[in-house]
Amino acid sequence: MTKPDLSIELTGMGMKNPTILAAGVLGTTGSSLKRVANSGAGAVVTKSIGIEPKPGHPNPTMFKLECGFLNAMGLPNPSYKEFRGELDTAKESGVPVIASVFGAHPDEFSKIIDGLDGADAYELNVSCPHASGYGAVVGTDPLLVEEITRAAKQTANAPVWVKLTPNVTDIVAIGEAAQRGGADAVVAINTVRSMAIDIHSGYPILGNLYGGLSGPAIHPVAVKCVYDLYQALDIPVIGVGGIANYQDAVEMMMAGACAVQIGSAIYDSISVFDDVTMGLSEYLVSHGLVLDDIIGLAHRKVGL
Amino acid sequence: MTKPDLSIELTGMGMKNPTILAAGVLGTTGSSLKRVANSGAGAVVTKSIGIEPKPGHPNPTMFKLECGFLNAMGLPNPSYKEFRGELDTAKESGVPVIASVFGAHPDEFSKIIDGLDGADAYELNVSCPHASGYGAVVGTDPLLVEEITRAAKQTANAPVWVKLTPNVTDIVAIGEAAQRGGADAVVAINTVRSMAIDIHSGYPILGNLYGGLSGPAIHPVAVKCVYDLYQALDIPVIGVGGIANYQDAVEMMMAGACAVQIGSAIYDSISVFDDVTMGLSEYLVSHGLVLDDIIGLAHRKVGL
Amino acid sequence: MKPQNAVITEVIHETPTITTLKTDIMLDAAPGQFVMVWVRGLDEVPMALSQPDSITVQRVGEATAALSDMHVGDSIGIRGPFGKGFELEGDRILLIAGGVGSAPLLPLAQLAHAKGVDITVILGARTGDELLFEQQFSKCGRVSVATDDGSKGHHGFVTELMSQFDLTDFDQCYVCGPELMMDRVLDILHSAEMEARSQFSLHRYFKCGIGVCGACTIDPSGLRVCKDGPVVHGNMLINSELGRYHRDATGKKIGH
Amino acid sequence: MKPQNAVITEVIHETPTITTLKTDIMLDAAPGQFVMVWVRGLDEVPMALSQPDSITVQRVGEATAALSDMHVGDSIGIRGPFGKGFELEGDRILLIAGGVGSAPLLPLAQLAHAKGVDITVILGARTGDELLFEQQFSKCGRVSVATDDGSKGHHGFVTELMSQFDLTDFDQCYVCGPELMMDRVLDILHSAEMEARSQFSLHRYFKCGIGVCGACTIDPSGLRVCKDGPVVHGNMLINSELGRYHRDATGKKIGH
Ligand SMILES: Cc1cc2nc3c(=O)[nH]c(=O)nc-3n(C[C@H](O)[C@H](O)[C@H](O)COP(=O)(O)OP(=O)(O)OC[C@H]3O[C@@H](n4cnc5c(N)ncnc54)[C@H](O)[C@@H]3O)c2cc1C
Ligand SMILES: Cc1cc2nc3c(=O)[nH]c(=O)nc-3n(C[C@H](O)[C@H](O)[C@H](O)COP(=O)(O)OP(=O)(O)OC[C@H]3O[C@@H](n4cnc5c(N)ncnc54)[C@H](O)[C@@H]3O)c2cc1C
Ligand SMILES: Cc1cc2nc3c(=O)[nH]c(=O)nc-3n(C[C@H](O)[C@H](O)[C@H](O)COP(=O)(O)O)c2cc1C
Ligand SMILES: Cc1cc2nc3c(=O)[nH]c(=O)nc-3n(C[C@H](O)[C@H](O)[C@H](O)COP(=O)(O)O)c2cc1C
Ligand code: FES
Ligand code: FES
Repeated sequence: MTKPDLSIELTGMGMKNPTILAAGVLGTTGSSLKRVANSGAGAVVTKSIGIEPKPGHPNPTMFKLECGFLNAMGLPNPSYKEFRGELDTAKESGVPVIASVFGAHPDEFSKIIDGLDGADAYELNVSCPHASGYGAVVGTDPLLVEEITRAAKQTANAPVWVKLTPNVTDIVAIGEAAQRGGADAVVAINTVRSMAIDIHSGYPILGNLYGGLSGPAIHPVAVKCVYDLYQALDIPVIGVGGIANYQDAVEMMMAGACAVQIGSAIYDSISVFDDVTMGLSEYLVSHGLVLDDIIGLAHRKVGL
Repeated sequence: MTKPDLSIELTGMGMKNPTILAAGVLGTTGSSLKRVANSGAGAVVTKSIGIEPKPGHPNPTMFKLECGFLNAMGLPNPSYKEFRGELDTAKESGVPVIASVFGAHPDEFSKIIDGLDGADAYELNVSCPHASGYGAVVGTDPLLVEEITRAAKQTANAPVWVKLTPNVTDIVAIGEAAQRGGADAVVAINTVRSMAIDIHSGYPILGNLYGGLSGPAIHPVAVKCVYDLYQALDIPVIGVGGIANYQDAVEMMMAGACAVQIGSAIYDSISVFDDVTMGLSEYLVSHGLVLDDIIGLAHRKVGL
Repeated sequence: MKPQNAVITEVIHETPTITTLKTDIMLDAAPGQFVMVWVRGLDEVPMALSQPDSITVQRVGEATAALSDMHVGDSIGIRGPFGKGFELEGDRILLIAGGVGSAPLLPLAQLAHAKGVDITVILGARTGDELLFEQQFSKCGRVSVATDDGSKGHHGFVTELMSQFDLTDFDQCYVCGPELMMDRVLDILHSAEMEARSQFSLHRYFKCGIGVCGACTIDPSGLRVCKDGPVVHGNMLINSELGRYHRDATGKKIGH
Repeated sequence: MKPQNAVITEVIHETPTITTLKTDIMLDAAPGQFVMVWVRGLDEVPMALSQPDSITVQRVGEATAALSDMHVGDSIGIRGPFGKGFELEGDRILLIAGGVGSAPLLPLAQLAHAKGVDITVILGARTGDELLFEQQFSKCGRVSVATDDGSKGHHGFVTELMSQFDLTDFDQCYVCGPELMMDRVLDILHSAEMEARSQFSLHRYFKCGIGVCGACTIDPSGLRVCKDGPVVHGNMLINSELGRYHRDATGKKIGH
């Protein structure tokens, strides 16, 4: 039983395996990103970085639900100027470091990318469901997404990924806009707009009142989005949403993802990247397959 | 400890308690609806009925996931002509029977409502996420929703509810369209567009390839939709999505629902209506509240 | 639950139209419980477990044809076990099986036999070749056979064989077969005041298989065959739709 | 988990700035574990459990002021217990507490006392009135007191009292207090080669409290104070950011 090769080339970037730390999870500091890289992630995405320091929304900012997690961090970040050093530290890990970037308009994205040069790729966060003026407010407008992507591509010396929100009538239209703007890949999905209320008092629990759902609850939603994007787009799709084990990763890849991001599942263990990679490896060996065989397999089955 | 009065008047319709059987769940036959009514539901909604007989999508049409259920029934129904008798049987239960109706355009809705006269209310299904030409395809277009609602109101001799899909960028815009069209209430939410793939073979599991997510996974999504609709609309909002116990019901009402529908939780037990009603009753007594105190409470807390 | 993957390890051609598929998964099920069998890319249909690792399929349409034509190494998806199976009650029991209705009754006979229960089986089929599990039932108790064409055993229906017994001698009577056969058996048991001491495994059109969609409910009780059944006591079926009509995939009533 | 509702059953004014809130919920927590305390409509902040049903709050800003002003019958939301608490090791232990740092150490002292462990406590505060849990600690072991202003016990810092002991006599040393105090204690323990036999309860800015968001990680290990801590062995802190900087809510480094 030879170990199958799980290394991939993603938008020109080499990775030892197709698991990636998702944006905003353990991505506040360089040393935290390094730790996750050392636990087996094939690449890591930083928390989303903006133009000015932001403390984020008031606590509570995140808690666990029965089937997932609700969060409204509010894009806390120390600004790209302060984050510069964290990025350099993260790069010491040896795995690709993707800088997640958010802004209100194309110029902001360009400025931040410029300030964070040296990242192995840039992920444009046009999809955070709970930050006014940013994220999904931007990411539901195809024209703006196209413009932002184009601006980012002009500035960036590295691939540009666009992270999409599922909170739209037609995610494919937004994915197509990103592709038209020159995106090297799309990432789907960010969290699903949600809310929880404390029944003892009537107060919404999150400091921001509402937020985004992540974890197992949204996995089937993410699979559908990835399936549709794979069908419609020519650029790679990176799958994210509720992946907690190799089975979830295989499913996401069969839907069309060429790599997967993992966020909330870190709650269970930081070793999730290693666990998924090993499980994937055993799955491929036992089925006599290579990674490329399973990427988009569901489309080929249905086409048969 | 006196038992609080849980009876409500909803769009002019008296109900002994605020729990309602959701559309498409145990709503195929009159005797099944009667059985649910006898188990404690304050009202029951029929399965969505159309103009022509439809067998629905091929099996598998529904299965349980870790955190909910995925279904793509495909609106199976024997046509309004055949269903007429089932409606009459259901009405023997003594609780209000709401006829759920789907169609491709305003005339179809009118024709079906006309054929199913005698229902205590009509629920327009403009929100099923997996039936081509029907449901959400219709329900994502505010103008069409307004037109359909208006046509339904002109035909119906009973209140008209409009059931909304969460698979839109802005559910409030659709809710407002329904209100403009004369809807007596909106119902939120229908299932969330989702998909699951069999990792042993690569086949999408549902016969229809994709479908709608229901159950606990979507509860926080539904709470957010209800919260937003309550804030924006003048007509009542009926909450549905992942309600499995009285806590879920209280949360939904605090978000703004004046009544709740329960679907998937019937999987655990048909006694869920009684359980929720009793739990709600005890909750109100122990907090010294009446039903009206909790409806929309989250908005008042935030406004404080 | 998502379907489990079940790989076929043995194919047994029981009769010209009936095939048993043994798989590599062993389910902890009560006799009479069923699984939803997914023929990928085609359909998913309910099937009784004829053994903890087996289903026994009669070729009637597309899905059952695909199953009947499967080979060792092919695989299917399995959800389940689901529903309420047979309850073994008493020391002396009668089993009445018609055609592929033997499938859910075989594990019941084997369980009862292991517990030392006295077992009588009335086994019917269209023709001698189509008798299912005659040998296996013989190992558990007395078997009386009836065939429509008289090619083996009694020439006629299983209902005619019932008159050979004092039905009230049996503690419990278990029935599975074509709807009209079950309806006639119910009539006879009713006359003998045995309806409450009988258990019928019913068939209706299943969609979800887990008691949610409502496709399989019967009149006038609203019982869900997939969840409250498929095994139902005879007294629950008196004056029901049994033998009169069922509903198709649209929910429309179809007369028998 | 969503916040549990905790109703305040008793309010104890421990010192002019520190208040204990006893609640109606009893948590099964190890000494040193913390909860996220939600002051509804305002903020949610981490607090050690000073007893299984209590938190002990020092008034420093808005949330702690609101907590300090609460009355019996008021309620708060509680998530937890979270994190890694103290591990009780050895027969002879030293506790070093500064200010409200006594809160997580009290249940440890009580647990150790119940197990017959020999306990020495060095208790420090700004001034005599602010000494927290002196009486309770006294019931568990010897207590040496230091105050910054000399109003009670030794005039000076707890670190100065450490020289009165042969630190290597202790099997384990447990520390909680202001960052700079803990940093100096770590230096002293390091010199005595006791860093691996010491446990520090750290403070960092918490958002999620459950190890996901990354707000509370420390350099250079990337340890999450909320999940891998708050209690961390001293050897993990040598050459760390402790005493040099921490990060604020934006993630920006703030020097000490
Ligand atoms: C609880 C239960 C247990 C069963 N156990 C067995 C068994 O052990 N062995 C066996 O051979 N058969 C069994 N059946 C019947 C079997 O499910 C049908 O023969 C099969 O579904 C036919 O599918 P098809 O595609 O081959 O036929 P089709 O041509 O699709 O249909 C032929 C007939 O089969 C029935 N049928 C089709 N689809 C379904 C469905 N989803 N649910 C229920 N009935 C359906 C209908 O009456 C239909 O008219 C059982 C049925 C039920 C409800
Ligand atoms: C694991 C842990 C256990 C703690 N146990 C106790 C305890 O038992 N008793 C006690 O009185 N205090 C304890 N604290 C400190 C307590 O959390 C802060 O004093 C409190 O958050 C201040 O909030 P505020 O709104 O009153 O002050 P603010 O004016 O908001 O802030 C004052 C300072 O408090 C700190 N702070 C504010 N918010 C947070 C936060 N979300 N997370 C961490 N620190 C914050 C910051 O350093 C800030 O500069 C503990 C902290 C941690 C991390
Ligand atoms: C605590 C937390 C913070 C997040 N912050 C960001 C962020 O800054 N930028 C972003 O693009 N996505 C952010 N996300 C979304 C995740 O990257 C991911 O898209 C989502 O959580 C779904 O994946 P999961 O189910 O594996 O967590 C955050 C998610 C969580 C749980
Ligand atoms: C099996 C099934 C069938 C459904 N059929 C319909 C339908 O015919 N019409 C409709 O408006 N909604 C239909 N729904 C959606 C439900 O009415 C409800 O909106 C949704 O399931 C969320 O509620 P729940 O989480 O309580 O199930 C169906 C849901 C399920 C699970
Ligand atoms: S098949 Fe769905 S309820 Fe029985
Ligand atoms: S506070 Fe979020 S990881 Fe520690």
